[in-house]
Formats: sequence, C-alpha cells, structure tokens
Amino acid sequence: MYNEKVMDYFYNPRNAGELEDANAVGEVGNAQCGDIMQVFLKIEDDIIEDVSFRTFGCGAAIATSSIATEMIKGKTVDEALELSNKDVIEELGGLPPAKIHCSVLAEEAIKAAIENYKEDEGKAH
Amino acid sequence: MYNEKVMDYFYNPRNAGELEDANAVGEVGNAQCGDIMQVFLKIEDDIIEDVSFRTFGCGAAIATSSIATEMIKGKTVDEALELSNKDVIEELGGLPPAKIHCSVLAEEAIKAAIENYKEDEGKAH
Amino acid sequence: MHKQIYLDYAATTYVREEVIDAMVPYMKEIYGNPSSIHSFGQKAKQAMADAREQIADVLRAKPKEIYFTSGGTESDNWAIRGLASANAKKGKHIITSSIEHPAIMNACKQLAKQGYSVTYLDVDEFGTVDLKQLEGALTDETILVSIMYANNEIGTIEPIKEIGRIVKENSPAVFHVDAVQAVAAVNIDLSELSDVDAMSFSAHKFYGPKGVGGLFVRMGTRIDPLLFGGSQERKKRATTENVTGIVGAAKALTLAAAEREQEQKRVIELRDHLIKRVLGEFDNVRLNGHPTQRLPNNANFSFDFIEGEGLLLRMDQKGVAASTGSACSTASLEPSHVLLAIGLPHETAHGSYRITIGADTTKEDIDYTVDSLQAVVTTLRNLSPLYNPNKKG
Amino acid sequence: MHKQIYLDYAATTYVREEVIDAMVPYMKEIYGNPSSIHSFGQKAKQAMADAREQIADVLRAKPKEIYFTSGGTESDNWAIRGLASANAKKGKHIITSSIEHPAIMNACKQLAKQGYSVTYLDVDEFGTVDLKQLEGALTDETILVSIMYANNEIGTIEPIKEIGRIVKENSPAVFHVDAVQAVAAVNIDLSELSDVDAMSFSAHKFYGPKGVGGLFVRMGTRIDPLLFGGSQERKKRATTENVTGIVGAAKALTLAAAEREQEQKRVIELRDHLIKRVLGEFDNVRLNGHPTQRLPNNANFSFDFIEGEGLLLRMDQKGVAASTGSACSTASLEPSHVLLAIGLPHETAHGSYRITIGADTTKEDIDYTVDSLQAVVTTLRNLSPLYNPNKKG
Ligand SMILES: Cc1ncc(COP(=O)(O)O)c(C=O)c1O
Ligand SMILES: Cc1ncc(COP(=O)(O)O)c(C=O)c1O
Repeated sequence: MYNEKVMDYFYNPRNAGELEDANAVGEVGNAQCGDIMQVFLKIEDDIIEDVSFRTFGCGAAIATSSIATEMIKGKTVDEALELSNKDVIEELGGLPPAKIHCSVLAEEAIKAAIENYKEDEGKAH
Repeated sequence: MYNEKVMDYFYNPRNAGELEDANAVGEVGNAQCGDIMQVFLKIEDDIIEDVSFRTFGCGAAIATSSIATEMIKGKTVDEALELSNKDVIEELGGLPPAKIHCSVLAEEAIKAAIENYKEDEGKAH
Repeated sequence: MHKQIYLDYAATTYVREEVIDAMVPYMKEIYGNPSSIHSFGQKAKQAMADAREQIADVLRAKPKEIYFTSGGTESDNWAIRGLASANAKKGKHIITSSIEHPAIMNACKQLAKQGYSVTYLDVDEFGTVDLKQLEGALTDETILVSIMYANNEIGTIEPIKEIGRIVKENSPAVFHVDAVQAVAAVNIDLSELSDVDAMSFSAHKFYGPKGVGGLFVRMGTRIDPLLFGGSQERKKRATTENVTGIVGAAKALTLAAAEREQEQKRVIELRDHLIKRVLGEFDNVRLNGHPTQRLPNNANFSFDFIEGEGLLLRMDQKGVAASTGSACSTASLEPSHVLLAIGLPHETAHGSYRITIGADTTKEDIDYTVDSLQAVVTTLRNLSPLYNPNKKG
Repeated sequence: MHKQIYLDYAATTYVREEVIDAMVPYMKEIYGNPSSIHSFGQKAKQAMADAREQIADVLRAKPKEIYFTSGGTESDNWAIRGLASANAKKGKHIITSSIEHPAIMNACKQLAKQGYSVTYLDVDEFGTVDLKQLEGALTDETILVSIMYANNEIGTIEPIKEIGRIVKENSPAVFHVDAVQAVAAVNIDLSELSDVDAMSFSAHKFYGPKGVGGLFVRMGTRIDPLLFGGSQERKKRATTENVTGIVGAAKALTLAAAEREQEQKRVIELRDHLIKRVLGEFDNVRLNGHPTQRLPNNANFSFDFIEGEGLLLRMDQKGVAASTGSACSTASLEPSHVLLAIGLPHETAHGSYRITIGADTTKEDIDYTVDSLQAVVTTLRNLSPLYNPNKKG
C-alpha cells in the first residue's frame, strides 16, 4: 500500500515526541476526523533550530509529519512557511490517492506553530 | 437426466419401424413442435395383435412411444384406449418434469390410430 | 523475518487441504457444463446435486432451498433486491439494522433511491438490535426485514429466533438473515428457525474457496433473479455453475460441521485467554461487542489515544495480521459505522483492532500477539498528542 | 466402456494443468483478503494487480479497464444494466441482435420491462448482423448497442469493427461486445477496436476456472455497479475478490495467447476435415453459420428428419460429447433462437448438432465422430416418420 520510504518514516519516525525547550507549538486536526498533529519548534534568530512532532493518525499521517519536520529543520521561518503538502508527498516518493489528504496536516501544523510564534513575538515586543 | 429404463427404451426401442400389415395408423404432433409419432396397429377380433411406431422427437418421446406400444400389445382396443400418459410414465419409472409433455404423444397417437380404425370399420359395414 | 501469524479469519480463510483435494478432480476430469445433457455434463450436475444436499443437510434445509452464488455480497444483494421486488406489490417498506455489512447497507440504499423506504434499527452498546424499535417499526407495508446473524466487526450474535417471531407476528414481511460470519462457526438449524425465509453464506469464511457462496430461500418464498440468462439454478440464477467452487464449499462446510463442537471449544478458550490478557494488562482499552453473545473467534478492542491503521501496520511488521475499523483503512474517512452505532466516540472508534482466531491459531500465537501489542501500543501512544502518560483514562 | 471424446469446448473446458498449478498457492499460502492492509492482504492484492495487467496486455487494454466478475453472464448483465442506467438520462433506446446469448437477451428483456425500448437486429442466413438495419435503427436516443463478437451456437464472427464505426457515426451510444466465445480463440486488439467501449469474457471458455470472468470498460465510459457492498474493483464491483480464480484466468489467457497462432491452425484443420467429411458423406445435412467468418473450433450441422436430443444422447452412448440447439434440451420447448433467426425451418432447427473442438481433440477423434454419426443418424432416421429412404431431400 505504502512505498518503502513512507513505511520507513512510519516505523522509524524522525523527530518524534515533545520538544522540551520549544518556543512555538502548533496543533491541527481533531480526533473525530482521525487525525491530529502537534508540532514543536525551537526558533532562534528566525531559524528553526529544532523541531519535533506528535501525531494521532494513520501511517501516512505519521510519515508525513515526520518527514516534514526534517524538511524544515535548519530552515528560516519564511522558508518553512513555504512548505506545501505537495513537497512533502514528493519527498516521500508518493502516497496512495486516498491518503493525500493526510499530507495537508503537516503543512498546516507547521503554519499554525509559526503563526503562534509570531503572535507571541508580537506580544513580546 | 433420464433413468436407466428410459435410456434402455431409447437406445433399444421395442417395436420400432413401420408395420407392413397394419390395418390402423395414427399420427400426431408436428415437426414444428419437435415431436411427431406414428403408430401402426394390426387389430384382429378387437385385439391388438401387433403394433409398431416411428417417432421424431427427443429421448423421452422415443422411449414413451416404444413402451406404450408394448403396453397395448395383446390388449383389446378398449383396453388400449384407456392407456394414459400417467400409466406410461409410471411404467418407465418416471420422467424429468420438463419431459412429461412428451408422454402425451403416445397416448394420443394410439387413440388416433384406433379412431381411424373404427372409422374404417364403420365404413366397411 | 518474523513468524507470520494470521489472525484475520473473519476477513477470509485459506482453503483447507481436504477441500483443495476435493476440488481438483472437477477442474481436471469432471469438468463438463452441468447444463449439458451428455455424460460429462451429467456427472458435473450430479456433483452439484450432491453438494447442494450436503449443504442443506448441515443447515437442516431442503436441497431445493439452496441456491449457489458468487459469494456473500451477491447473496445479500440478491436477497435484498430479489425479495423486495418479488413483494413490491404488497408494500415498499424495508427494515434492517444500522450495523449490517455494506453488502446489505448499500443494496438497501440503492432501493431507497428507487422509492422504497428503509428503516435502520439502532443497536445497544453491545451491538444487539433494538427489539422494541423493531416491533414498532413493522407495519402492514413492511415487505422485508434483513438482520445479520452475527456482526463481522464486533462479533455480536443477534437474537435471530426472537427477531423472526416479532417480524412474523407484526407484519407480512419476509425475513432475510446475513449469516456470512455465522455459517460453519455456529450451529444454525433452519428447520428450527422457521421464521427465517432466506439466509446468505460465503465459502471463503469457512476454509472454502473465494468466489462462491449461497442463498437459502425457503420453499414458498418468492424471489426475483438478480442474474438473467440461461436457466441454471432452477431459473433463479443464470451462469455456468462454478462446479469446482460449489464442491469445495460443500466439502468445507461438511468438515466444519463435523468438527464444530470441538473446534468451537478450542477457539473460545483462546479468545477468552486473549480477552483476559488484554483487558488485564492494558489501560484505556475496551472490548467491543457483546460479552457473551459473540462469535467464538472474535475479539475486538479499542485502544484509546491511538489510530487503528498505525496499530495494524506495526503489528503486521511484527508478523501479526489482524484488522481495524479505523477510517484510514476504509477509504471513506469515516470510522466503522458499526463502532459508531454501538456509541463509541469517534476517537475511540479510530483505535479499534479486531483479532479473529482460526484453525491454525495457537496459545503461543495469542501470547506473542499480546506481547507485541504491549510494545506497539506504547510506541504509538508515546507518539500521540492525545496521550498523557501521567493521566490515566 | 468406449473412448470418451469431449467435443463441447464451447460449453466449457477443463482447467489446464499449468493453470491449476498457478492457482493452488492462492488457496494455501497467499490467501489473504486483498482489501486487508496487512502483508497477507497486500500479497493477494499484488497477485490480482499482476493478473489484471496480464489480461490487459493480451487484450491490448489498460489494467484499469479490466474488472473481474463471476463469469460471462454477470459481465453481460452488468454491461447491459450498468451502461444503460449510467446513460439513461440521454435516452432509453438499446440495440442488440436476435442471436445474442440469453445473458444479453434476458438482461435486455428486463430493461424492456422498465421502460427501455429494445431493437433486436436481424441476421442473414449465415448469422451476420444486418448492418443496414443497424444504421437505420440508430438514433440520438440510442444509448447502448450490444453485439456479440462470435456466436456460441453457430460460430459466426460479427464484423465488430464495422459495427463500432456505424454505431459511433450515427449515435451517441456506447458499444458493448459479448466476446465470451471469442476471447483467447481469436486475436482481439482493443487498442485497435477503439469503438468498443465494453467487452465481456469468461475464463471457463479458455481452460481457466469456472465462476470467474471479466468486463473490459474503456476509460471514460460510465457504468453503474451491479453488485453493491464494499469498495472492491474501484467501487464498481463489491465482494471479496476471487483471487485464486483471477490468477487462474490470467494464466489461462496468457497461455492461450502465446499458443494461439499454432493452435488455431491445428484446430481449423481438424474442423475443416470434419466439415468436409460430414458434408461429403451425408445427405440432407447443412452447415449452420458463416462459411469463412466463423470460430476456428466450431462446426454446427443440421441433420434433417431427426431431433437433436436423441442424436446427442446416442452419440454420447458412443462416447462423443457434443451439443444441440434442439428444443428438448433447452427446457423451453422452442428450438434455438439462433437457428430460427438464421431462417432454419423448425424441423431443421430441431436436428442441429454442434461440435466444438479443443486442445485434446485429434484427427482420430474427428474420424471416430463422423463414423459414429453415420450409424446414429441412420438409426434415428429409420425411426423417424419424416424420413423416406427412397426419396432423398
Ligand atoms: C456479514 C458479512 N456479510 C457479507 C459479506 C460479503 O461476503 P463476500 O465478501 O463473500 O462477498 C461479508 C464478508 O466480506 C460479511 O462478513
Ligand atoms: C456468447 C456467450 N455469452 C455469455 C455466456 C455466459 O457465460 P457464463 O456461463 O460464464 O456466465 C456464454 C457461455 O455460456 C456465451 O457463450
């Protein structure tokens, strides 16, 4: 059903868990739909220094969450905002048609986290 | 499909062919329906001394024709008139439901032959 | 590579060695078309007649009441459409339950588009059909009631005899039973279940071949055909008969019936051991389905905070093949309608895991499965934003 | 006991040894349900995908255009009903021929009861569809034309390419072809037959298993399902897939395609030898069907003055199994609608005998058959009130 790369990211998720020193958190989805993703960012000087995730969802949801965190690590906030679900699917080498929707989760969670960060930044100033 | 007795009468029909010295002939059915039977009777002193048949029709038609001729041989004309298709089927040990109609042929052909005979007798007197 | 443990016998079974052996001659030697009147055809016809008799014997029905089909779905579709249209003059109301297999559900939905009205009965938390609601729903216009014998996901066995009695006392309806999960697994006596007018079964659920099933239609019950063509199956179901499959189905059912008592005992023991371990060793888990009125081989759990597909795949990686009612595995994005019908919240429904035991299952398999579940559930919960290890549900 | 000679390959075939060997692993080891996402299921799914590709390759179609069914009848019924209802908004007119298989005929008759109008095209004395009549019958309301590739009784091959062109030039109709007798026997290239939108086939006609067939549905052609339930076959045909049968069908078709050229030549030689002997040695006999545009393995004769069932049974007693279009063998009491459609008088239609040659047939078999026919035809003619040995027809 899934290709090997998806399976690898599902079985061995990179950046899984809660980041202790995160300064930005985003959460999207809801349990009713069967998909929730939390993303934790540690942003310093506009650079995403560290990132982690927690996901409630199917294999595709977990794999896309994981690879998306890898894809934004070390990037600037603006670069991270540009990450689309298409990029994520491409990086994974494709997803079954019924699973395309899962890849939106990661994109949205990252955007939510960065938005929260910017709001907090705004408040701090 | 057919029981052994039917098959036997079909493969080895008794009284098949045209009776040279018949004094009564009956023919019923038509080729369009797929069933024709001719019965040849040699009647003497009201007794059916000899009998034969020719049939165009399926296995059941041939078997019922044949056994019917056996059943009336040596009988009086009145006894022969009483032969019903039920008797024929019983004597054969049964026919498939779709073939019951075939057994009517023999009964009708015998009746037709005897009727013809009686008419001729009537004329002769 | 790990040991491969198949625990998805409700999805399908392998074909038993004895059944394969019984089938092969019908591919090689006795291969005639049963409609042919020559000896090759007549031998095939006889084999089919014998198979029909064997199946009728096991179900305590008459051979003439057994019609062969291509499986459970065709039997179900045929029953719903064929019984409804044969009785459409009497009314247009159909009753079924909200936990039926899609083969019933979607057939009913099709009829709803064609002017029939369909009542979907509720079930209680254990998946048992609401009998009071049934009684209230039956009218003089009700022509068909279809209730499954046992549910394929949660294993609940419905009170078929009682349902039949209520149907017949309160309506002129014919009563169809989807027994695809029950035939062979439990003892069904159609001479005793006299209110059941039609019943579906499928051979690949009891170690017979895929692609062959049947519909029992009680004498005197009118049903229109679903497949039109030649005059096979007493003009009720056209197509060259799958003689090989039919012989296999009969052999499989005969074997199952002979071994049922003993095998049932063995399977129930394994299942109860499984249930006991899972309920004893896990937090935030529930057993779905009825505690006692359930299929001998079915255990269906919901593990809170995690999603079923991930659970299934990680268990598969460990060599254990089972099933889930999770949305993600169904292509519909909705979790199982059965789990929602018994009142599970969505998030719990998403985390369901169905284990169904079969002929090759051992106690070691069950123990390995529970041990593996320990690891997998922990991993997935740690990944889950819903899980707080300090706060126990 | 005599030698047993099977000459009824158009009715059904045995399953080839290589096909059985290909199927057995899918009963024993790779038995998962293709809808299951665990490894057992995925392996079965892969096998099905491979089979679909193999069949598509032989027919020069795309794998996505091949749907599996339970046989020719289901494919035909599905095509007629599914294509008609998916296009019902555009019109309600259907065209077919008067020599179609009952699976098409009776499906059309069902639709006629539901408000569709059906035109049955005439055929000429050889069984070829009247193309002028077709052209005249097509209107803007015509939504479906269904014509068989080759007739199962008399073997006539229809001008499918020409028919397709006429259909598309004169109407918006979709074009379905019942190719149950033709697939494997003749070379069908669906990439070239671009006007064919749907096509039925059945595995038991080409040394595959009974109970499995398929429907080709060209990309972009809309069709409603016949079986409702799970989301198998891209939601077009519910039921647990008959993986074993599907693998067998693909294997059988692949083998047939590889051997076709050589086998066709061999079979045509045998058939022509048979036809030459029968027409040369018998009085009052005719060959039914087209003299050249006919299936390689089909010879259909009418012997005047005798009835087909008797002929068939007596030949069977001599060890030769063939077929007849006689009324008595059909339970309907009407002789074959095909023989009547080509203009045979009833009494001639009753005496038809179809010999279809196959993989095991030898020249000796053919000669034994003709010799036996000599004896049997003589016996039955002598029994027949229609026969006058002195007066030759
Ligand atoms: C209760 C129930 N009904 C119907 C079916 C459909 O059977 P089949 O897959 O043989 O079409 C199944 C299994 O798939 C089932 O479990
Ligand atoms: C031309 C034709 N169409 C349809 C069918 C029906 O196929 P099946 O018997 O596999 O349902 C047959 C054979 O029986 C046939 O010869």
